[in-house]
Amino acid sequence: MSATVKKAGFGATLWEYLTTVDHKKIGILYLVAGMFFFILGGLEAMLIRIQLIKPDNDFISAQFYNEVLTMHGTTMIFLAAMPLIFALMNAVVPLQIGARDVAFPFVNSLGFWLFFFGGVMLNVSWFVTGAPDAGWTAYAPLSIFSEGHGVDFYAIGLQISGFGTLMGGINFIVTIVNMRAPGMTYMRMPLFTWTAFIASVLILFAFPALTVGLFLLTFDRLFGANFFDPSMGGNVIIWEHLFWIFGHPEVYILILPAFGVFSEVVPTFAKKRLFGYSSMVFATVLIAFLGFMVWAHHMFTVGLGPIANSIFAVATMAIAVPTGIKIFNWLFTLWGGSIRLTSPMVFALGFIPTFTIGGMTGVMLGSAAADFQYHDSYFVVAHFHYVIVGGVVLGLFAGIIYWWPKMFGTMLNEKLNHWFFWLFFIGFHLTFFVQHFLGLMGMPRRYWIFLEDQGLDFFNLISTIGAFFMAAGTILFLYNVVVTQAKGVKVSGDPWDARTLEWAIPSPPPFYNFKQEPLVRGLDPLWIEKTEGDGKIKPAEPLGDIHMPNNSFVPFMMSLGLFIAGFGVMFQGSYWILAVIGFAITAGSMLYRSFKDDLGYHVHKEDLEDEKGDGSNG
Amino acid sequence: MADNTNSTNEKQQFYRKKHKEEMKHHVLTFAMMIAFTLIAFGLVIAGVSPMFTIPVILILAAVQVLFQLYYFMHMNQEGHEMPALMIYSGIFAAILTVLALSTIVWW
Amino acid sequence: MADDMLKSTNLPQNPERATLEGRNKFMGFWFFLGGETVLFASLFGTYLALKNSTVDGPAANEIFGLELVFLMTIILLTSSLTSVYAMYHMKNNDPKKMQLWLGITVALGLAFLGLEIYEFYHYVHGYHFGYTTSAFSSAFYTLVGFHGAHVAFGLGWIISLMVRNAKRGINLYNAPKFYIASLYWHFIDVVWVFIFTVVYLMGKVG
Amino acid sequence: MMKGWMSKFKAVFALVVLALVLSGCGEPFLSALQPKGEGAEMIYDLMILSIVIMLFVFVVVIVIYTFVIIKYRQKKQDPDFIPKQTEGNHALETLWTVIPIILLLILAVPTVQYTFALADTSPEVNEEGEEQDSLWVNVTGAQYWWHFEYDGLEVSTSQELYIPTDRRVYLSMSSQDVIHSFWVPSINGKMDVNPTGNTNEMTLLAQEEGVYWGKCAELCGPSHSIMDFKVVAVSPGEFEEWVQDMQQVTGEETPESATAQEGQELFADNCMSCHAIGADPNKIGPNLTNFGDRTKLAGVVDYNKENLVEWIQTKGEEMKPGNHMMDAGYELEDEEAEKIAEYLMGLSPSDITTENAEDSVYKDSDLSSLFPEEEEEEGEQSEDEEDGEESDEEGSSEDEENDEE
Ligand code: HEA
Ligand code: HEA
Ligand code: HEC
Ligand code: CUA
Ligand SMILES: [Cu+2]
Repeated sequence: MSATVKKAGFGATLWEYLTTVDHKKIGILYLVAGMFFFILGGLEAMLIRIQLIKPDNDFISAQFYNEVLTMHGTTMIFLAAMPLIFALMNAVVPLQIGARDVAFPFVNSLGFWLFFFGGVMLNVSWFVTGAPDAGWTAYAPLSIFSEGHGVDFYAIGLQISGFGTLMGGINFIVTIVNMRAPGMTYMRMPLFTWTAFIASVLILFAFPALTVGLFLLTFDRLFGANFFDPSMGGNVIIWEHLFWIFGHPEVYILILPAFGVFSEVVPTFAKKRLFGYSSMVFATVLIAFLGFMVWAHHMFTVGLGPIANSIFAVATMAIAVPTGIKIFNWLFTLWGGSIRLTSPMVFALGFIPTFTIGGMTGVMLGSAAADFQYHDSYFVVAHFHYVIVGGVVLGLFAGIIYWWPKMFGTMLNEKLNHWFFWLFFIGFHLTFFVQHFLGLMGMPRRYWIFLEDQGLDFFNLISTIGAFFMAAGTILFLYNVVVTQAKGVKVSGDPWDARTLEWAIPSPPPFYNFKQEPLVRGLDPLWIEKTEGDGKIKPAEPLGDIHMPNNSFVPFMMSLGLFIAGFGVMFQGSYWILAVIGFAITAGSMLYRSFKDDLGYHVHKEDLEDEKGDGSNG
Repeated sequence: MADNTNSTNEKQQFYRKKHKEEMKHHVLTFAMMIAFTLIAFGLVIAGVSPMFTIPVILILAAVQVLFQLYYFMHMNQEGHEMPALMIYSGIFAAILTVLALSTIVWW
Repeated sequence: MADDMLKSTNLPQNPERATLEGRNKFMGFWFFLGGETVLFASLFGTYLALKNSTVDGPAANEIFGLELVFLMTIILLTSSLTSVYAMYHMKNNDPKKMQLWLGITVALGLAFLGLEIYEFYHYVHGYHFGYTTSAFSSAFYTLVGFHGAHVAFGLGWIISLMVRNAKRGINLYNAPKFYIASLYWHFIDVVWVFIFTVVYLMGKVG
Repeated sequence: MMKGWMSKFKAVFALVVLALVLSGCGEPFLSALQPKGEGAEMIYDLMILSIVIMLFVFVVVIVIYTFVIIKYRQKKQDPDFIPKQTEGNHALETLWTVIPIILLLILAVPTVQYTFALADTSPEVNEEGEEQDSLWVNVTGAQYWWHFEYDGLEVSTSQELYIPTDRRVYLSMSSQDVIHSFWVPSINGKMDVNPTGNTNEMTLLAQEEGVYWGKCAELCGPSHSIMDFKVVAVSPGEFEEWVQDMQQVTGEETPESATAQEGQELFADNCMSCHAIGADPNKIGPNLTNFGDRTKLAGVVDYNKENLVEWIQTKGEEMKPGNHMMDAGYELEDEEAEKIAEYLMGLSPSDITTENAEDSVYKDSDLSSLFPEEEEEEGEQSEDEEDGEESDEEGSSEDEENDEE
């Protein structure tokens, strides 16, 4: 293994990425795959909006609309937002806590490939009997009765990528618990690390419910089980519970890391320590905790009865309190600061009012009685795009732009980024603000067409126009990325004048991250060293050999095996052979892995001394 | 490794003794678990009123599980703070799930 | 460091947690078990919601026989103890005895699995209680079957560990692996305690 | 009921904020912002209250936000200025924990009250304090149409639900295939119809006559977006008349014109396996008893003969993708279809139609003729056990009994 894979040929680079276990490279893989799926989901959104540009439109058929709608939601949540969050977590968390890698580099790679193959599987459905069409929530029994294999792809594809996510989650919990550098106590962890930690815990406890739900769905559809078949005593409400026991924590899995990003960006560009650090941590934990007790607010109209509805309504509203704490803490971080309007900061500032609106409509939805009107109307669509696009997506872009130099060593063009922001932001509000009214004016969601003379035409038109602005903005961003990488102008290790540990090492960091374990002397360690020391992090250990894990192709093979097996299970009959082959590949890879000791290798002290000019902690 | 030269034998001896002690606890735990199982099965076979039996066997099960966790799985030893936290969080989520599925769905 | 990992002399008191890799495995596995708790809770919840949905098929108290379940319970509980013995010998750096006790554990596990398969066979053929008979039957087989699959996986895992390490002693590299396999085995037992209580005993009571 | 301080709140803010913004929104027969029924009005109050709270919060956030962004921008003359690194402030942090809690309590209390109020299906009480007979309708959702069966009245209809104004109508709702959701925004919030045995209950009380548009609000397949229905609210006297007229229909009546008679025969041969005329319980397809009075064909298509013939000949394939009339096996000549259409369009057993909902004639009645003595007890019984939330085993079996009648 060479420390410098520079200037390698295409084949070698490809192989490197297929086998890599380096968290930074896996971060890049997640980023690329996540962006790809984001664009795909965005294209699907454009189809939705074009179809709804005018009443009674026949741009796409009813069945196809349902497929597009389902895939838009599923793709955006599972294949775009989640992996982009994992991209940032991978790229940043080990660096922020002064670790050489994550706890399980091998599993990290496995997690990525499982997610990736799961995502590919879902999208293969377009070409085989049609995509899933029962909504991203796949409510039974519609999902049971759905013809073709669409919903099978949904169940098996999400199952595979869900395993990947679960592994990723456990990996980050262990990394953060066990691998913090000396001096990095829990209450000195940067907030992004904290939110990554809590989001991972949510993943650990929320995903199993989805796993079970998807298994039941698969068994019902493919093996004749009767969980959701009313005529055989099945009960469709079980699915709703399982889905939302997972689904509600899921939305906090998405938003918490975005909160984390803002908690890094705001202090950096206000040049001020995060206001109320410990209450921020506390609020994060509290949101996670409450997040487990509110899922039935998605089910107010199911008929659970007024007692259950009231309990869940009150619990739901309670979440506004810790979230409010966060909003005000950000505002007061800005208060008295010295604000630089860089592009990540602009995204953060765009986020605050937008998310506040989204959160407030959330609380309105939480009011159970009133939800009888809001539920399954465009009001809900507006709510969740305000929190997801206005919260998660803005957070992801803020994070991607902010850490871009750390990941790639280059700096995106600030001017283009500002243009991107304004196009996206204005487009966003055009698209979704009017949807609140559409919902209250009687437009249910998941509507292929809306009728003439119902007063819905104008706002739908506005909404579609807004979506084009968002698309234009996104295209600008992609252009920015291409141009920036083509130019490839390198930047320093700390281009933003930031505060946390990851900025103490070069951009991009050497593959072993830290030459010597850093010594952390407080919150915002780099800032402390800048203001109280010589601006360099002190090492916590003498220079020594560094133990590194080996690359491995096994994760790719294991995931590929499950991917192949999925088809066998789905099509059955003579396709069972695929299941046999697939599971054999997976099991064989696992055995290979456990029968071959993998002790990693060492980077020797002497070689490290030769490495020049990395300005790392020494 | 600094303690290579130390009186390793003595240390090993000490460990062994400690392990043996632990093992005694384990056997005792095991006996209790068997006893609990017998009681649970006994109650059901004897046909005692369900109003009484069901809560009792559930409690017996819970206690057995705590035995497993604390003794067999060593949650009583130091270094298990995080595992305990996570297991209890898991149990919390688990209880909510079971509670919901057994009350607010209809037959 | 890493080269020491394969040496099997001079082990510390808790060899499974002596290295960073070991500690990571140890933590990670416990967290995984936290997640598994929710997984099984979802299955139990589903079972409880559907346990009276027998449609035309047999109901719980018509088919369950307690003798077999009792036997299975005792076997699995005992296997928990034998795996503790294995860990005891691991900590005492006595690989032979460890392998022996692991072997016994595996044998008990196999016996359990065999009885479970026999039980299912019996239900299907004796009572026409198949997987697709009713919502109740689907829930029953899925819950108990998931547990059975865990047992089978655990057996495969322990056996491959035994084979892989048959010719070498205990060291800092494999001790964590043995240790977490035994944690897994205990967890399977924990789940079974609830299965025999909630499914079989409560099913019998009504 | 819980007016009082709530209505004071309303008095202060409603005119200012909402009359301006909201009630201009949408069409009166569809918009939740122009409530025409008891439930919708209660919910509208709750909306106003929550919007007022939210606007307050938003203003606070925006004021601070604008202030800090303007005030604390980096100064050009002093880019190296290092602000004071404040750690936090307990007083402030307590403040923004406590104030939201108070605001949420203000919202939570009426939320819980209204949640219970809306779930309440106990009988209405008249001026003398006597319990009135309740008019129960069994609502069934199906892909992609709605069926309404007036409990104990031997009247069935589909797609268009006639109700009396100023009187609560009690709905007992379920589905025969997938989950749908019954929503008439201007009268009340929505409620799912589930296929799993249980029935949900809600009430409709229209305060004004009119034809209100109803929507299916739960994704249920390709034609989910056109699973529309209407609620036709007529005055109680007119409603009574309508019911009596509907009760007369047996389906055997011979139409006047000869073509229509032929149509009737063709209909009997090809369509009766799924469609019923009269109170026949067949529920594979919509009940067509008063098809001649429909405002829309299949809920959404313009009502005219041309469309009806096309519907019959294409089995609605284009007009309502995925609908279950496509399972029908018949083959008809265009002429035959036209004959059937003529027959169907002549099915108008009552003088009470949607037009009566739009004129301003008000006929009062206490509907007592609809509740013969022996029926009364039945009705009351099923109401008594419906105030709780979960229908337990007992409740359900009784519901099923009701269904069968
Ligand atoms: C990132 C994702 C995300 C986030 C963060 C949230 C946050 C919240 N959501 Fe949202 N929600 C979704 C994603 C998200 N949601 C999605 C995807 C759906 C639809 C799923 C589907 O059906 O397809 C949904 C649906 C949904 C529903 C169901 C609606 C329905 O289908 O009928 C409800 C109901 O209660 C709800 C409530 C809330 C609440 C109370 C919050 C709270 O967390 C918000 C808290 C924040 C604030 C309140 C703002 C800041 C606070 C202050 C400034 C303090 C003072 C404030 C007050 C006193 C009010 N959401
Ligand atoms: C992370 C989550 C996420 C994100 C980011 C988005 C983003 C968007 N969403 Fe959506 N959405 C959901 C999650 C998300 N959504 C979910 C969960 C549902 C519910 C599904 C269901 O009901 O089951 C939903 C449903 C939903 C609906 C309701 C459909 C219905 O109920 O009938 C609508 C309608 O307007 C919509 C629109 C949009 C739009 C315009 C965007 C825009 O923000 C998108 C912006 C991005 C782009 C426009 C990409 C632009 C890039 C290009 C176009 C590149 C051009 C190509 C090349 C250069 C090759 N979404
Ligand atoms: C397989 C059963 C079936 C048969 C046979 C059938 N229909 Fe239908 N019909 C339906 C269903 C189901 C619908 C509801 C479609 C929808 O709205 O989704 C329907 C709807 C209709 C409607 C619109 C009803 C409304 O309330 O607006 C008319 C009119 C109609 N059918 C006429 C006919 C005629 C005429 C025939 C025979 C020539 C016929 N149907 C045969 C099942 C059937
Ligand atoms: Cu029925 Cu949507
Ligand atoms: Cu939610």
